[in-house]
Amino acid sequence: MSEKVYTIIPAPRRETIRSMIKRGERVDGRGPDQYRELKVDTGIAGNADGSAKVSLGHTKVVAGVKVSLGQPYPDAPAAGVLIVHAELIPLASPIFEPGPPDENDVELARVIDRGLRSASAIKLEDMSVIPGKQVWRVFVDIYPIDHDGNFIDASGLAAMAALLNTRVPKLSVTPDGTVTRAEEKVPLPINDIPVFVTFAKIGDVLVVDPCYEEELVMDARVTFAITKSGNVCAIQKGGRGSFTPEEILKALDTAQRLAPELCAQLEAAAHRV
Amino acid sequence: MSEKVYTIIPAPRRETIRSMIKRGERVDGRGPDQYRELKVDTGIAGNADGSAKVSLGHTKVVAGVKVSLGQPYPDAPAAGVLIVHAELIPLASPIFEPGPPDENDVELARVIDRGLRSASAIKLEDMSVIPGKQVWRVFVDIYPIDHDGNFIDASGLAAMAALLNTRVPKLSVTPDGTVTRAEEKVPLPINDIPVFVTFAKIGDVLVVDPCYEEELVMDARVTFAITKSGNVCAIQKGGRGSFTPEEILKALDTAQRLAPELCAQLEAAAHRV
Amino acid sequence: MSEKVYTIIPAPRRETIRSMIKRGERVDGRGPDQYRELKVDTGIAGNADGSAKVSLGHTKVVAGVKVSLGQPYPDAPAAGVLIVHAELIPLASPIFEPGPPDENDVELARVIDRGLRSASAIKLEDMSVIPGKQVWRVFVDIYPIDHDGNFIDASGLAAMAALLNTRVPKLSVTPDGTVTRAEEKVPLPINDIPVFVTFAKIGDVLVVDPCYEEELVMDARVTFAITKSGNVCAIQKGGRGSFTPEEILKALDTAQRLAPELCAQLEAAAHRV
Amino acid sequence: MEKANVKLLTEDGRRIDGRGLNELRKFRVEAGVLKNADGSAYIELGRNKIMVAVYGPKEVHPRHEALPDRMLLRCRYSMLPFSVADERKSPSPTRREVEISKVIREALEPAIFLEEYPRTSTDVFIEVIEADGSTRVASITAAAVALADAGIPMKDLVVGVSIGKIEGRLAIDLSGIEDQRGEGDMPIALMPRLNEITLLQADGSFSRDEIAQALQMVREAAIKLYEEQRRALKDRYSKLPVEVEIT
Amino acid sequence: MEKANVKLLTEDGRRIDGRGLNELRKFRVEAGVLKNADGSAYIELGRNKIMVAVYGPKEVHPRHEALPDRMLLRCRYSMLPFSVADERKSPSPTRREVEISKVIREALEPAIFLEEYPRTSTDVFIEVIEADGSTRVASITAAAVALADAGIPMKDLVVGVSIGKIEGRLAIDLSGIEDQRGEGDMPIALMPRLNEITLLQADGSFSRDEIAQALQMVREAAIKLYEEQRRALKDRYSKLPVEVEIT
Amino acid sequence: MEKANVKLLTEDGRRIDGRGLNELRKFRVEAGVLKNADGSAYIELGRNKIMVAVYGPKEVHPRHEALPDRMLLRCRYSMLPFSVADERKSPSPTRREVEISKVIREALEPAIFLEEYPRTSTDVFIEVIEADGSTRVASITAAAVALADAGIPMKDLVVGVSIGKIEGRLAIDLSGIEDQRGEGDMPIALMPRLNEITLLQADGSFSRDEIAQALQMVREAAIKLYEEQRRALKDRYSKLPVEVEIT
Repeated sequence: MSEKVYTIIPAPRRETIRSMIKRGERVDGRGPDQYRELKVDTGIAGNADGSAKVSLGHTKVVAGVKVSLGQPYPDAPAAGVLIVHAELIPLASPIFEPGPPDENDVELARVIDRGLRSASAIKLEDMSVIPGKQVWRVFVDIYPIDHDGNFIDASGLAAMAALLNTRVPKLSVTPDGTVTRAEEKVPLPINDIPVFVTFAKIGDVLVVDPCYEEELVMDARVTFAITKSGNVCAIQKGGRGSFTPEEILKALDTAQRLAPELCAQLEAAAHRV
Repeated sequence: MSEKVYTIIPAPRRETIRSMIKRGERVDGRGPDQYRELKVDTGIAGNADGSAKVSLGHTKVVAGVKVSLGQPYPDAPAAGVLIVHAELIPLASPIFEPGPPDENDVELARVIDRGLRSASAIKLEDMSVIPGKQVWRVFVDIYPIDHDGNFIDASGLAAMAALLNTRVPKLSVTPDGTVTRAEEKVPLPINDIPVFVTFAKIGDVLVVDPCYEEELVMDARVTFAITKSGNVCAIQKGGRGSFTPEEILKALDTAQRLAPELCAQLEAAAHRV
Repeated sequence: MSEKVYTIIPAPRRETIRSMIKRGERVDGRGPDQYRELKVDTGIAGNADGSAKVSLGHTKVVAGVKVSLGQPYPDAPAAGVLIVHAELIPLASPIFEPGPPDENDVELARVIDRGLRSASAIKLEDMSVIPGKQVWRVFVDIYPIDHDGNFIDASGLAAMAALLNTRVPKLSVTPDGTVTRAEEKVPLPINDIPVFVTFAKIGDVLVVDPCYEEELVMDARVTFAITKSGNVCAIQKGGRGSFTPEEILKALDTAQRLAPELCAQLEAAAHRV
Repeated sequence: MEKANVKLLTEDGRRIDGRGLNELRKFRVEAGVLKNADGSAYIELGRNKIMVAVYGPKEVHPRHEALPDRMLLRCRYSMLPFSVADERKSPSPTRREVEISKVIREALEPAIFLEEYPRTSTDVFIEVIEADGSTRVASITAAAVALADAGIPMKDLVVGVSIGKIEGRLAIDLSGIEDQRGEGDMPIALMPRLNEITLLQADGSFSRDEIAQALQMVREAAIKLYEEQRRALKDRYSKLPVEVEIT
Repeated sequence: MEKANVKLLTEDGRRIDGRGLNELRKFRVEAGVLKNADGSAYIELGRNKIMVAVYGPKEVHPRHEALPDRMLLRCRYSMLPFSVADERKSPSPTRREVEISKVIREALEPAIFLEEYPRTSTDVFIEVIEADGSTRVASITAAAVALADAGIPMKDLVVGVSIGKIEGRLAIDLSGIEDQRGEGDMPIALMPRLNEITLLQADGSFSRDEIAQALQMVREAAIKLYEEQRRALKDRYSKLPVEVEIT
Repeated sequence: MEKANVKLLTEDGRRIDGRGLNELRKFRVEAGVLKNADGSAYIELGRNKIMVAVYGPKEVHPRHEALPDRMLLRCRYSMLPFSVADERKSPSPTRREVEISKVIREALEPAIFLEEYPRTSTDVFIEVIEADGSTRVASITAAAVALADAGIPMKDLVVGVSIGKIEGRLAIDLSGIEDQRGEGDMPIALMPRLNEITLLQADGSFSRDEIAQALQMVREAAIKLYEEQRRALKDRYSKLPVEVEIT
């Protein structure tokens, strides 16, 4: 229930970064609205049904998808099931500790989950096999392997890339309810490709795609998940600071401007397979 | 497995209270055998099937009942199921810590459970729907919201008040085993109304319904659950001290004398609904 | 994930023991290849389906077996199920702490499990009742009660003795799948009697069946599970040190020499019932 | 919970419970309702009933969690097992409760002068007794009052309001059924005097203009709740103690 | 465990196992049966077999649990998975075991001069190897011996005896089947020389007179167990060490 | 996983994937592949893909775990939920992972000059991204490189190789299917220059001669992996940083 006490950054370094930001400069030379280079590799985990590795600068995240047949949720008997799990493992950073998921793991997974779900990224209603009895269950597991800030975006992009990479056996169901798996595999019924764009507020400046040092000195952050149509399908504010309404709307404008390029890269990576 | 180390009371205050008690006085002006004013509100939680808030002086406890259809226990296939859960949440007192139930939570729930069960407060054998398959499951959840001593009695009274307040849908079962819920709701099959009466032993004096400061200085406590007929359906001794047989019997006499009035108040509250 | 920090032995005592060992002497007067006296009592826990108490010098372990009908594992639908559980309870030694199983409990149980399983100690394939639906599930629970070193061997011997002592009801299955339990009880289908022989490496010397003080000063240990035919069915190296290939083979020779006597004692104890 | 053919909005713009789109449910806030807590508050918002206790500022336990430069704020949001409409909720914290505890804490922190009490902690305990939509924002509204009641120095109160989308229209203060069957939910918290947003979440589908409009609508509703917060705190100091009736 | 037509009492007042109402089952206590523990004891009471180890007084770990004015007593009662009559018991502590651990601790504390060893702790570990009713009171009888064996200064020993109601009559020392099918169970522990009650629980239905009678009956039975406790401790010091046979 | 009629060995001594009995799968090791870790390595062995990070030596946290005379080595081996062939693995540590973490730690410790950094700790984190048999030994091979990359002083590297029995013959470096359907598995780790065995486990059935032969065969295979370890470390220092491609 209490915040994770992150590594304290030395006060002089903190001040340096904050005054750079004030002058419109960033530690890695980017402009305030400049996203780091996104790199997407898919199919990196051969036992998964879909997988991807995403790099945002030094931040690296792997995501894998496993699908299996199972029971639907009682409140949606004719829909597939989507379960998103994320774990900030200590391999990726000295600030992550081993142990059961803490609030940061849970928040990360739930934000990605909301973005995917609100955008209907997967048409879950097309993933029912025998309504009320058997549906596809889609597990998305997200693991950072190197942490240099902005895990939310990297995780969301990796999750979406892994879903785009996923292939499931074609099924046929006889009238008496016998399910047969064909050799042939088909992609998931993808409906939209939401992407996540996060801003850090440092003093009075908003910077997109913060790196780790920027996260250490930021006052607050806000993330938008943006659909292909440009609509917002999820928002999450975090951190001990606040935003003016104008700041929110300005950040949203930038997010909407950046989203199509991120989405295009995910699509391109999917087609490279 | 070790006792919860409660807030230490300053030694002078401790001595003051103990010598008052020795003189037959109590911190809140009551006599040794005087119960605090009991206040019972029912129906306080609209999503519960039954609920109550009980005040004993400043001690406040809420209890809620949820009923649902489910499987019976294998050793009682034709009986409803009663499950009592209590949690000493930190909202109610600085001495309660967040986390999974500790020995105090477990003891509290189990004592209430034994009192209700031994008295057959609910006729569980009348709560079977399809023997061996479907029975009513009755969950009683007890949460203190302000702690000024004697949680056992307040919890037991709140649990019983919530059960008296509970309404469940009338069911009809067709010969082929289809269960239909009517709109009409009926009370639980109440068989008895056990009440709980707790004594603190402080030096050589027994006082009923101890307040928090008395609990801090007490040597031991003993609780009796008393049925409408005046029989004892549960006893629980607690604390690091001991009782003579005579003290036990004397306390029991007082408990039997006080019980009818407590029971009457529960019934009155039930009828106020 | 980190080693349990065991009681530190005072440095002078440590040196004494290590130099004794170097001279071929042991704290309890044994030779390097001498096993302590093994004592096996069976049927010590009347509610278990099989049980045994094993003493190796002051080391004492009880093991109990419970069998019940249940579902098979999906990957072995026509085989019984064997589950081994061990817990280094604090009753047995000040170095064991209460709490959920740690790596030492898990390793112990898994090594015993591997030895029993690899030797096919029980013919699990003969313990299916209705293939895919009902099989015998065999739970072996191992608890030390006094710890003077070499828990692995004592535990393995206790587990095997308890299995040899186990009796299960004879079952009959009608063609429609009704299972009836006869009054008559029969032994488990025992196929082999693996025994465990552990060595401690202290300096350059290997000693068999180490006592507690020897474990405190040892560099490494290695355990062999040996079948009746003399084959190795499990090995486990432990500890911060290493072994030369020659040391391994020398220890194995000793283990193979000692095993038949240990096995014979288990069989004798089983026949004493 | 099938998304059945329930119309959430009549043709003349009335909601299931008769409210207009811009209308809050009936609400009531009381301060100082618990004896043990250093500060406390109780809120009713429609059928929601939520109790909040604040303990602090106090020594941090365990000690190594203490922060050298500011107060450690901790927050636990939890729903009583019988507070929910459907099946009994398990008493152990769900992932939803873990996340909400975090965002509530981060919604309260901007309003507190944390640096005035370095090396201390303050705990905020929130128990939902009855839930009917928008519990996290109602919890924030009550928690801000409980913090003030505890004497924690604050820049401003914090008010939480949810806004959602039902039948394509923005609507203030979603009820349980509107949350379940509507097209989107956006819980917002703000400091009403400073007009700074301290909590912002959303799911569903919102255009840029809808978000701009939502931020405006929420502010108006927040002012009404803010007045109730202030009334509750004022009453708290005139008549001690408040005996709250959970009705 | 259906409450079948088993008669627990014959017409001439004999119980299923042939005992009279006032009769204890066969019992045996041994002290000093473990090498590592600072004190230990083993009890057989009918088919019950229970092992107790005591470690202490020793430094408290973790240190912040230490008490400035007295010894911290900790107690863990646990049943081995194969100790029970029916299905294997899961090895993780049940709610029943948690509660029994607490009441056993509170049954032992009154007999110990806790204030003689401030800032220390003593741990009592109880493992039930075979269970047949009345395990908690048998555990107390053995634990008191193990504490004495460890040299913990005590005002008196503690003896546990259960009393129950079968076919409307009070009966001493309930067996498993009597506990399950009888009409009530009242586990009691007392300090036999001081005649002070240190554990008292009950479920079932008892009148005031029955309770008075129970307290009397228990005392007589306790004296017999007390003599066995003393014999065990005496033997312990005459022939060291005791090798216990679990038979 | 039925043990179906799959022949693991052709008549001319070829294995399912075409290898000879004494042949390792294709392998690749890279050092220094992560930015945050003090040392890191990545290994591919057949289809196995494993990432290792080393943090240390550093202050021990919690402090009471520090050892006065040597470094505390901690090790966590874990499989990502999607790394396995069958159903998704639950993310919480299995008993298998707990045991493997322990034996890997004990396979690495003999190679480290632990006494050079008393009161410090070093953490080894191992994540299996794709698993196809022999993951524990492949993890050890990579972990040794990651430790060296972190500058931890070592007597020797450690190389892990599994050997197993398929169709009655000993075979090096078992794949997943060979492990499942073969007659025995013997994971071994050794310090290649010192020829000391640091990990040795087995299940299945092995004669004394087979074990002697296995220890010999493993040593030859280990030398090849050792050369790859050294190449990776050498490359690490010539071209910084290594961007690893998970292919």
